[in-house]
Amino acid sequence: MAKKKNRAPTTALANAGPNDDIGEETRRRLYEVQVIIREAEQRAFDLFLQNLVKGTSHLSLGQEAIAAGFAVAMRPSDLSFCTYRGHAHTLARGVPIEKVLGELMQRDNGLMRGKGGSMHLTSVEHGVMGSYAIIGAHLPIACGAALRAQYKGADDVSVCFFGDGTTNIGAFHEALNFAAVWKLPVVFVCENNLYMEYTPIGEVTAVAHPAADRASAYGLERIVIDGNDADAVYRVAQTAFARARAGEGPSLIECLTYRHSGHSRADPAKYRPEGELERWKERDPIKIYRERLIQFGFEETAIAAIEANVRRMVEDATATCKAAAPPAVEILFSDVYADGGWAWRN
Amino acid sequence: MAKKKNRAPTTALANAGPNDDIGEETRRRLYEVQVIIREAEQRAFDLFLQNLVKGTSHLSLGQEAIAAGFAVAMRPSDLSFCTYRGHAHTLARGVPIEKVLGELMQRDNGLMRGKGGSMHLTSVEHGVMGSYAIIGAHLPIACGAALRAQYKGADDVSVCFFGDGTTNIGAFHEALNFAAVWKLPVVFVCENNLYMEYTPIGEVTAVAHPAADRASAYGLERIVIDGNDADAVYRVAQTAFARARAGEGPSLIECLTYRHSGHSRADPAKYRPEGELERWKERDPIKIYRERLIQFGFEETAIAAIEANVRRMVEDATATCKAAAPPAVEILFSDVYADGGWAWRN
Amino acid sequence: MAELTYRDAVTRAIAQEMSRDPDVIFFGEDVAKPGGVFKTTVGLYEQFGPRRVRDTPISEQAILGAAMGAAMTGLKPIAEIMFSDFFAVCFDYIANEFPKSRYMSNGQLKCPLVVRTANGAGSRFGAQHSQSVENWAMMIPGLKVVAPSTPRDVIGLMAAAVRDPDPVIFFEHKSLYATKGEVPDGEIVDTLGSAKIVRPGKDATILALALMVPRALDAATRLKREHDIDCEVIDVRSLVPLDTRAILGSVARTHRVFTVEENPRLCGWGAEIVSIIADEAFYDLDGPPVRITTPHIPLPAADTLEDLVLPTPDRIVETVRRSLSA
Amino acid sequence: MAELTYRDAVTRAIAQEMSRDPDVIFFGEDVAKPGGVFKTTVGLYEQFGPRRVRDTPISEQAILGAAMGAAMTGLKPIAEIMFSDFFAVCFDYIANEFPKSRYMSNGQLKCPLVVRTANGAGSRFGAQHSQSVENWAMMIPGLKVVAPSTPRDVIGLMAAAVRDPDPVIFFEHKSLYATKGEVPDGEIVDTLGSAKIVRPGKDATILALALMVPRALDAATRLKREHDIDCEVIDVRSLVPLDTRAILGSVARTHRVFTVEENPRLCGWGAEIVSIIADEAFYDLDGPPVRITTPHIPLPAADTLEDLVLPTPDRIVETVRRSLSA
Ligand SMILES: Cc1ncc(C[n+]2csc(CCOP(=O)(O)OP(=O)(O)O)c2C)c(N)n1
Ligand SMILES: Cc1ncc(C[n+]2csc(CCOP(=O)(O)OP(=O)(O)O)c2C)c(N)n1
Ligand SMILES: [Mg+2]
Ligand SMILES: [Mg+2]
Repeated sequence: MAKKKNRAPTTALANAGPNDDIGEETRRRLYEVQVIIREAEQRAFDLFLQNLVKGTSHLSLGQEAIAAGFAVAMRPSDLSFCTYRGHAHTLARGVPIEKVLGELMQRDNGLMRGKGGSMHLTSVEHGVMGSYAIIGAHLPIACGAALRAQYKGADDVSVCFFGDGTTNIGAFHEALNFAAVWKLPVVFVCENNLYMEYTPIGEVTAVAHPAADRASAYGLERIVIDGNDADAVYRVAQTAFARARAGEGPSLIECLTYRHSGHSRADPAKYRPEGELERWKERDPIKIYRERLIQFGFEETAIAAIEANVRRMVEDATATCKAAAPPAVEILFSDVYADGGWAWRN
Repeated sequence: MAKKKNRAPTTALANAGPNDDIGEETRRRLYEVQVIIREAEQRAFDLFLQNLVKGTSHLSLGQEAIAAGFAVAMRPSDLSFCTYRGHAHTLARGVPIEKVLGELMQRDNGLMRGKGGSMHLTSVEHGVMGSYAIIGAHLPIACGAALRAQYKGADDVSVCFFGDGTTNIGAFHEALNFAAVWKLPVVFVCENNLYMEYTPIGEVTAVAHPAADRASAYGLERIVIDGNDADAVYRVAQTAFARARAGEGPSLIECLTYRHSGHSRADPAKYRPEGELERWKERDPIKIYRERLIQFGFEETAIAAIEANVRRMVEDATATCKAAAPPAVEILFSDVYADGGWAWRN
Repeated sequence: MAELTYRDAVTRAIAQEMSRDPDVIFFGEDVAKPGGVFKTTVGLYEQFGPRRVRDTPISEQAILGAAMGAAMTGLKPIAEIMFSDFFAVCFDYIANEFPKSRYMSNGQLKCPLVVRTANGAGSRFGAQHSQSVENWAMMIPGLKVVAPSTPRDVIGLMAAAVRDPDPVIFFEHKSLYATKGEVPDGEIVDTLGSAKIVRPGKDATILALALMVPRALDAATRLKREHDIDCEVIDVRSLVPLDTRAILGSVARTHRVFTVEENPRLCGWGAEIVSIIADEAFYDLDGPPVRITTPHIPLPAADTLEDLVLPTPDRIVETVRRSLSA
Repeated sequence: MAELTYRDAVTRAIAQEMSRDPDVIFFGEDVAKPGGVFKTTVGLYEQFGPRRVRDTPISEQAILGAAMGAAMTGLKPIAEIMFSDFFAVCFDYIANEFPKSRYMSNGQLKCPLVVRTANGAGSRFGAQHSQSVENWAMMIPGLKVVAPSTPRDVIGLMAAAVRDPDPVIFFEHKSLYATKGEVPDGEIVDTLGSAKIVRPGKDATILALALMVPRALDAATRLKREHDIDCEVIDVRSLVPLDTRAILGSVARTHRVFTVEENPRLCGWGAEIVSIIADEAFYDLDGPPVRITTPHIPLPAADTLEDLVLPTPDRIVETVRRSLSA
């Protein structure tokens, strides 16, 4: 099974003008998805301050380009496997904002009617096969979905998102080797935002690039990209998906990024060195992409229309969620087993 | 914590004549230890055929040079962490043959009086800190012993032996990263005998060298050696121990070898390709080392004396074990807790 | 009708289900070409080919995680964990993933898979390869848990497990692999959640599972012959769903109950069942419900010691006799 | 005497033991510089320095394995597993390594360590971050298992755990971190294995643990006031060693017993204790022993749903009242 290749770091293609490989409609969508994530997450944060978001929640503010780039490159039949920091990836697949906010607010209109909570967003109809809150657990699960695709001769790809800190847990290693040995159509996406919870990833990792520097341990190409550039993400996704669909096996992609907020709602992120956040905010993916659109000839008014539309969607969703009831009490005991119930005895 | 080094495969030094870096007395000992392992293990196999070895047992026939090379390079204060295939490493540290055979025969004179069995050989007074039967479990444990050495300012090294198949389990990955990040004085020794139980390692591993091709994932040097040459093993051990004692952190060493017998007593090893065993038997570590001794000017009679002495030791040990009683019944309930007993209630 | 070993029944059971349903796949360590370290899957690789029967790396988390991902998306995987003790290296899937995904997703996700494993003592393998860990699965809400004691039940319950839409943990007993039993020809399909009265009796109920079933039967025979105590023996078979109806019904008739379990004492299935009986059938009981278990210690390797710890027919006879005459 | 939160008691307990014994070290994820995600270890890094208080990678197996290796060779490590649910990713150490090494080595190896973890529900975190898993530890022979309910007990039991020569699993309750209690000045050292009668009573015994203790006390007050039922409430505190003497003694006085536990129903500590009572105190009982538990389902995230599943004072009152008047 072992194989060797000449490896070189992948770099994003230089932008090649309005008629480049990405094209106008896709760019519009990439921007829109990023704005949806940004606005919905910022709203989630506001709702938390109003004590309307219960439990915990983990925002992707600053990391939007990754969820957007992959989702836009995916086909509807492709599958997403997310983490507790999965609002972004869920929204990016087209799940209605109100369903996501409803779940964060633990209302009956939520994606899982409040039974799963913010860490477990799932929308099978949109290909979001769950968000997993135990670090590393979903990497092997994504392998299994990919095994099914391979077995059935289906050409869908399983895309698995996780953080830099996740590369140090055992399941990461097992999944990568397993996927490589069986050449599974799975794409592992490491969002390196420089921190696990509150600890800088460099303090607990033996290599500089927690994912990319491990790729060769599984016979995979070393790939590091700018995770704040949605075009770069979109392109690397396309390449990886094509590989997967062609039966060439898994990819491991490290996307460099930064989260603008704390790890979770409880975290003021005081552990950051002075100036770090500010520096990264200059590389805000949405700012970058807005400039890109202008550069590619989009009208300011067209861009503003996208933004206004998203804001309206978020307003509407918020209103709907605020008006929504708490979960129906009956669902407490439903869906433990496939018969719809929870009976463990007769 | 990340660091980069220029890496080149380590190769054994060419033999440099009788006054080379290893020297006569060490060579004598390296040979003797290999012969002890060989003779004791072959005896274990004979006793199994006579139905006197109970439970399972996993022999290292053909892999003796690794246990011998490391043990001879170790100081008495250094610690060994072995697997179920740990008779060799236990004997190599000087544990009496009768204690090992006694445990395999589940007699009262065994190392653990039959409570642990062949897979759990432990002799703390010889620095054998246990043999572990859950794949991968002891790699993190060896890290902990090394952490204690580092914390206490002691200069002992923890040496952890495991197989090629073990490199695919999560604990391997966690331990390697952990040891590298904290620069622990631990040496990880992968005995690549080409098979996990009955499955060729290449069929289930994404890289050609299951340990060495992963070293860079932990910022470590890539090391592959001929595991059937006790001199090469001894030299690589010395280098790794010096590094560890100097505070330079862990090493990961892949030793190429082959087991002459099946995986365990139940295994006739029919899965081997024709001729493979025969080819490896030509590279029998004991045969190689005997020739080496001759080449270095040892007298045939001196070599024969070592061999005869070992055979006598094995005979004596066998007689002692056959005469030994089964474990005393009282020990059944002893040493669950530190107070010597097992009381979980008052 | 044919006589079959419990070991061969495992093979036949898997083959029966793989022949029936092309979505059933099977993987684990050394299960395909080598046919399994307990030789329970010999010939499946040859019969169903490398696509459906696969050898994996030593990666229990990957094995169970992959089984879950495949189950979630349309296959019916059977995954082998070589020894049940190794559940400890992949316990996240058993405790946190399989059993919770349907509930957390409000019914969107499914997880129809079977994890089969070799459970139990008697092989002189020592503390890390001999455990009975049925309770590790029983204690987790959302799983189903079975443990057959006969070749026939191996086939019937495996078929039921594979066809079940929920995750099923299937405990085979190492020390039963070589035992034989009559098995009808043709397809066998049982149902999960039904206990079996394997010996009717009126003086006391003995509840047993897996290897403890033949021992309980042995004890019952001797209790009758030597002490004229007529015990009903129930093979619990399925811990989840639990056939409390059969169990409580029997206790209502016999008024005394004994559980015989191999796992160490604390928080075993015996504790659960005794607690149910003590609560719901308190007034049916003529004397204390008694658990006969392995003592709460790690298992010793030595044959002479191991033979002392598991419940034996002797110990069952003695316990029942003394308790009934107290 | 000072009033202290349960959270601050954790910090003080660790500091007390680290000050006393230079061989005590402490590590886990985000525990050092960040002071822990529950802020239970704030200041320890500053006080004891980077050699003794360390942040680890997200590698629970490495954390527990390293704790074991260090313990085996002379240190007294305290390891944190952030949420007890994560025991599932490092369960091999808890189930197969810590508790068996001394026995398997016939007493040669020691394992004096403490694993502390945040257990229990109430934070609306959902099914994978809210579990009560005391029984996962209690069921394993060779461990010791404690779960304090007050700040004072946090310190006393932590000191006892650190000084104990065996592996101790120390369950802190997330929903108790913010609660306060009086704590004496100076060193506090308790003993493992002793339950505490926190409210004497004569009509029934209520056994509770951790968060369920204040709820049981609440219920007892109401049962007395509203129904003139006088309950004895026992804080079990230590599941292993288990103070069966205190428990059986109480049942011998009250003749009725109720367990109140947070973990899902099957094979919990309640089942174990009820089985012991049903067997050994059968003739003391005037009515069925009853378990009050979380139902056997995964935990929902939504506040309104989560509040319905854990045993509440209401549910305890209702259950006891109805059972006693049956
Ligand atoms: C097995 C396990 N260990 C620890 C945690 C607690 N935890 C939740 S998120 C997190 C940090 C993850 O870091 P990273 O993978 O970089 O993802 P990020 O949160 O930065 O997106 C930790 C330690 C967990 N959920 N599961
Ligand atoms: C966690 C776990 N999984 C599986 C096993 C069963 N098992 C015992 S030895 C072995 C093969 C190990 O192969 P390798 O690491 O190459 O060591 P070798 O036996 O060749 O020395 C396996 C799979 C185990 N003991 N523990
Ligand atoms: Mg991160
Ligand atoms: Mg091997």
